[in-house]
Amino acid sequence: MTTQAAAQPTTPQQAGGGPDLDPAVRLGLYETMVLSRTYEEAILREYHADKGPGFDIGKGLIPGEMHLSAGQEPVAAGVCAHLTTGDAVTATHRPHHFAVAHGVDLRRMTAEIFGREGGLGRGRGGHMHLFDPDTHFSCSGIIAEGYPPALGQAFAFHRQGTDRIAVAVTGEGAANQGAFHESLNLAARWSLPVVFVVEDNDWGISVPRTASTSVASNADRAVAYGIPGERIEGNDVEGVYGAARRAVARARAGEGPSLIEVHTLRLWGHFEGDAQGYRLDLEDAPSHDPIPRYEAALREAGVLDDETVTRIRSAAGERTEDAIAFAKNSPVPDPASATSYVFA
Amino acid sequence: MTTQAAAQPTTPQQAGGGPDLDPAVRLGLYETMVLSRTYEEAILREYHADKGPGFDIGKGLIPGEMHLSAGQEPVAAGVCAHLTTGDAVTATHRPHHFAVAHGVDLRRMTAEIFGREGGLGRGRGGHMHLFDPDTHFSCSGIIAEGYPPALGQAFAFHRQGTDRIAVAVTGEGAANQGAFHESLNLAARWSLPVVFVVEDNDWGISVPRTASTSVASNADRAVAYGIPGERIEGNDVEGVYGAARRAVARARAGEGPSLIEVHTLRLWGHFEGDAQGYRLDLEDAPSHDPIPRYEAALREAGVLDDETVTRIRSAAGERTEDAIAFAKNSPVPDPASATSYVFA
Amino acid sequence: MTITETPTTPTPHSRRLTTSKAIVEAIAFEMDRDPSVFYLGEDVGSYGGIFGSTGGLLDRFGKDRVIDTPISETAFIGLGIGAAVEGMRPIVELMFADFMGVCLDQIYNHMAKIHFESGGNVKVPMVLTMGAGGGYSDGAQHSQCLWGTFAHLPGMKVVVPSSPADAKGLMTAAIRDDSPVVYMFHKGVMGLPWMAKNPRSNDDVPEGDYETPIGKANVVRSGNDVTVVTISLSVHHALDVAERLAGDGIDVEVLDLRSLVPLDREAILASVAKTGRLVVVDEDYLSFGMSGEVVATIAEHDPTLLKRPAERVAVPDVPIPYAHALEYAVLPRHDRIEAAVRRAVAG
Amino acid sequence: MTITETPTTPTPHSRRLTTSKAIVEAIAFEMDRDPSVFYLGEDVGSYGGIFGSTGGLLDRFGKDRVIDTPISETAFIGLGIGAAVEGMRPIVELMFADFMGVCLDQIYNHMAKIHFESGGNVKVPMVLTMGAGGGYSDGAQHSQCLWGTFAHLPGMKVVVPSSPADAKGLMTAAIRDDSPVVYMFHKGVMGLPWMAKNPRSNDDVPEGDYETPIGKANVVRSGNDVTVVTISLSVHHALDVAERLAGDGIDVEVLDLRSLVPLDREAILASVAKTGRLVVVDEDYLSFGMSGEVVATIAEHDPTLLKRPAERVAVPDVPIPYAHALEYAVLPRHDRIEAAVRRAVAG
Ligand SMILES: Cc1ncc(C[n+]2csc(CCOP(=O)(O)OP(=O)(O)O)c2C)c(N)n1
Ligand SMILES: Cc1ncc(C[n+]2csc(CCOP(=O)(O)OP(=O)(O)O)c2C)c(N)n1
Ligand SMILES: [Mg+2]
Ligand SMILES: [Mg+2]
Repeated sequence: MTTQAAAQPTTPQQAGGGPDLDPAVRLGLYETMVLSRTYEEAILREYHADKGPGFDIGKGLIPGEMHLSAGQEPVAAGVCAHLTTGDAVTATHRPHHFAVAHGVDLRRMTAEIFGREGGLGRGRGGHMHLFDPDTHFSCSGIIAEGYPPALGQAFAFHRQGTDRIAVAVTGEGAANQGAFHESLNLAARWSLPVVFVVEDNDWGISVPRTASTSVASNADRAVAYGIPGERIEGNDVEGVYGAARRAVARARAGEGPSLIEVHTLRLWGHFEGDAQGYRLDLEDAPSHDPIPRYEAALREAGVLDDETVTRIRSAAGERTEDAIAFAKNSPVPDPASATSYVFA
Repeated sequence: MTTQAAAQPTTPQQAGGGPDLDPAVRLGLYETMVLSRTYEEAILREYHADKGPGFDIGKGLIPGEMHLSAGQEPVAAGVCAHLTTGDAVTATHRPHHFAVAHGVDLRRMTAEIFGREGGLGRGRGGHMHLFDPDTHFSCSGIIAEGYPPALGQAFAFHRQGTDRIAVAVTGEGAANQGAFHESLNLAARWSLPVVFVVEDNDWGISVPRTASTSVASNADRAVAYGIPGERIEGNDVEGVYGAARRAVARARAGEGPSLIEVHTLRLWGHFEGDAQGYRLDLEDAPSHDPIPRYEAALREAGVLDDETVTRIRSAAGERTEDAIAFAKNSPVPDPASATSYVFA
Repeated sequence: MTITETPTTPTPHSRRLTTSKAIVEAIAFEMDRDPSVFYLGEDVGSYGGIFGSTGGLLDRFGKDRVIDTPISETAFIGLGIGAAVEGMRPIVELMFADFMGVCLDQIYNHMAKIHFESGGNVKVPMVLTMGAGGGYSDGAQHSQCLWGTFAHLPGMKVVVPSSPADAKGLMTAAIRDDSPVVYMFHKGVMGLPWMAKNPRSNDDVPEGDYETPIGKANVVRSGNDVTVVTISLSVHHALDVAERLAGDGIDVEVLDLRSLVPLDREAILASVAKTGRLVVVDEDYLSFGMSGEVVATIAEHDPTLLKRPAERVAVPDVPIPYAHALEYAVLPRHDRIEAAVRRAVAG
Repeated sequence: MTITETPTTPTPHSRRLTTSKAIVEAIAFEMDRDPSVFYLGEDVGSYGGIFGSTGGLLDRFGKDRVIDTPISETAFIGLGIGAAVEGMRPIVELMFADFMGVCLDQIYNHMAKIHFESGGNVKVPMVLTMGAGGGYSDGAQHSQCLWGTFAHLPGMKVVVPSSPADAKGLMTAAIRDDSPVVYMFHKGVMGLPWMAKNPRSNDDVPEGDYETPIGKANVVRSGNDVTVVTISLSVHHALDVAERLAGDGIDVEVLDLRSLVPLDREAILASVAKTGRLVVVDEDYLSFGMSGEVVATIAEHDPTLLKRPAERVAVPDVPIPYAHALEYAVLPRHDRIEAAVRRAVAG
């Protein structure tokens, strides 16, 4: 009888990022994060503008649940910097930062969030169901169930003889769902060009990661599939950028999937209206906001100055307000068409 | 930014077994395996007795699919040696060896397999759905879905202030199913007294383990839950016994679950009627039969002699034939009662 | 007559509660009297349940009995099953009915079948609660009712209360039932502070031990001209329409089924035998569901009971759209119910 | 008239095939003409599919297009969805319909809803095949039909062939369809060498390119006294009964629905308008399913079409029992069908 030792842990890889990184790349990461935040601040404003008196979730120009990603911009910015719109991204119920970073058309996305005919899904989908064939972007409101379709997109890209890849995103809470395991095993076994991203924002609604997850890092779970796993601490956009560069290169080279977990921050509530009474780290949260922090670092490195910051912020503001104006001007869908698009 | 290293692999543990093992224990392991094999040979005989002309799966005294466990007896014998009937076992579509080793009443189990009123489930369940409250034994025909209920049995045992535990079994094919992952994470996080057993018989019907599984050993997946994982090679009953002793003790002590994978052997087809055209290792299989091999080892060690072998075999034969006679004499359920037992 | 005046709601010892508070009261009462009862699910602890189904229970019973789980529905529903098999009485919450797709095997192949497969030897006294329904633009994956799906699959009772009193009484009965019970609460009847609600979602609820038998429909408004058979939030829409139509001299009987399994076919037949006209209102999908089953119940008993074609008002086999105007076009709301009732009584 | 003589089955270029071979022929034809078609599932490669749905395909098309998967239904059905979204045409096999519980979310919340949620911008041209049905003592978790469950959930077509020719023609149509199609084959119609089968499971099948439109029911036997509406294996039982009753002067029309979604309501209405009597035979569970939907279709159109109460012969809301005598007591077999037809024509 022999007892076989468990597999070796994944070798920690060189993180990348830091002062060696091309200033243009650093500026790009910053710009993406600012656009995402600016956009979500506007969505936040519009969402709450007409929910009253009190707070009625079904009321207003933007009704329904609203999961904002503020604080998690480093994940999307760092990963999507390596993608073209030919690559696929499957995001979660908290999809905006990935949509923005992946280049989904802001106008049509916003119109969708407003439930308008000019939206990505003609108002049928809503903020958790954004489908953009142009950028191969999609998301799902069901935890971890965005992983499996990414396998199929990667499979198709590979069969089509391209080096396009798929990025699949979940939260750390979702990493305890069966679909996570099945997807990693299948992608690993078939060497599919997928990059699996876990956004660890410490919370699954009100349940802390420590209460839900039996290991300190989901990156350790990569061992269970014989693939590389990396965890990025500190919500560090350049760390994400570095890890994603390695993972994307591996996928494009036909060497199979990788798993990246990023320790990030949910700056706001799980969804709008969440009082977060359960949240112990709340007071501290704003001081960890990754955008001012990165801004300061880039200023210090001489990559950013006041003028550039102003330019980037106002460009973001303009694009955002343009998108919101587009959405508001887009027609409300005709109730008579409510049963259309069930079958192709 | 820091990159956290993956968790350390589980330290291989001392395997246990071998000449140090109490001869009575070794005899017991042998006896359990012989009873299980004798029993299944009789089921095989009865199953095929009246399927003709040709082979009609729905015909005969034992109709339906029949998954026999011949060759996998070391797993059940080695694990169940540490259990009492107060402990729970959730088995798979291939449940007989575990039922036999755990002490399920042979008569009522056989009557169930024959679809008789005197069966464990009054003929409602059948060979994949054996439920025995007396020994807390159950099984399921859905791959890996026997794992989650074991968590609840373990939970209840713990809440009831006992040191009873639950053993959950799947095949290596099933270890790629989502329920496997969810169960291990939850049991680990809550330190539930469960022993997870994976029977790696190299095949999931016609699909070899190497085609389905992204790691060489499922024991390596224990790292993903921060629990001990052990793989026993060579279908070695004493190796299983040793690993199970550690895992059971850990569970009873309130230290949480463990994962044991046993590299075992599917001696016959996936189910009866399976021509196994896909199977490359078939010719070789009988030479790996664990029972003659263990018998030889015990003879060599002076634990077994002709007389004991004869006694054990004929006792097994008697118990088996008694159970089969009981089953055949048990009444066929009354069709008028077909809709009973839907609700309690 | 409205739902608050039905004979099953004794008034002396009652006070007004929202449906979610009424549910919590029933659970707390049972947890007090039976130590084997516990509650398990996502965000049921300090959050108190996304739809308020467990508010205050953690403080009162502690985290050993009110337990937040990982997002692993298959594992924790299975855990409930195993605990029930060993004699506990778990209440397990699936946050939204829509999530059944990740864990249906435990529900319909295990929870619902073990008792039968064991020939009655094993009991699974478990309650599986879940939020259901739409009306607040939560999109196609968070707005479904799906009770027709659960009801089609044998071995589990399916309870869907419409009022605070029923919610309490049926929860009490569900916990005490030795069979698995799927207990679905429509978000729109819970009386949540953050969602539009019917005034009846805050209503009289008897104090103390209060049980409503599972399987008995409730005539929440008696009438002679037409029977509206419905359940959950749609009961309120039907009552609103009935009140409006009373002014036009149309006397509507509203039958709240309260449970799909068991289905109170006698009550359906008795009402239609009286009125001769049937409208079924269902927020679940139209085809292959509750509305068809109710209509078929008449037609297989005696089609001549129907003086007019039966009417069905349900979601017309389309995913629930996000945009408000589209969603309200497919939901069975007042306008469509009224039109159907008028058709049913015409001629 | 029997199923082999229907006008939709041209005889010149046909030869006898089992249903499983007819399915394989359709798949092979499409794989030949369209490189984006591939087949994915458990044991579909060298084994050829547990129910023979892929026999010989691996040898002919190689392992890049006929692919054995791990036992991970959620992952590989999702893989099919993603591939379909990117323009491929996957055929994905779920071995038994009963296993839907481990992967229903991908099926009903993703495969079936993406097209709608995308406002028609994304197509999911995927076929999800699965074996269904009982009759050979495979117990409560391997004998279910469950087509009512799939049909209740919007966004997917649900096709259930009864004959080899239809199996081929409907498979061709399913693969070419731009919408997701759930294609269910009852094990009892496949013509498997190891299972009891109806003689009609080996029958004439047209050669070459052969497509049967999805959504058109088929009058497999015309008659004037009573309509039996049914699907899949039950079509054969109904035909057997019809032949037997013809001797007693009872002229039975048998309508094979072929698909539940779309449901050919016109064909149902036309037949019942003619006969005035309706028996629905369904091997799925009785309540909240196909049988209720078919009966309701009449009652909401015109209940006076029914000269007698509608009859339903289905599985009486009980898990499928293992013991042969019990299983055959709950399945809708000849005896129960005959009794229902006799009741329907009496008086
Ligand atoms: C299968 C399923 N279960 C539960 C939910 C409800 N739910 C929505 S978001 C969420 C928490 C997710 O946590 P995590 O994965 O960490 O993502 P985060 O919200 O933190 O971004 C839960 C439980 C769901 N949408 N799907
Ligand atoms: C969810 C599910 N998928 C597929 C099956 C069909 N099936 C039954 S046994 C089996 C192979 C199981 O392989 P493994 O887990 O290795 O167990 P073994 O049969 O080798 O004992 C499969 C695919 C099933 N029963 N349940
Ligand atoms: Mg999180
Ligand atoms: Mg195996």
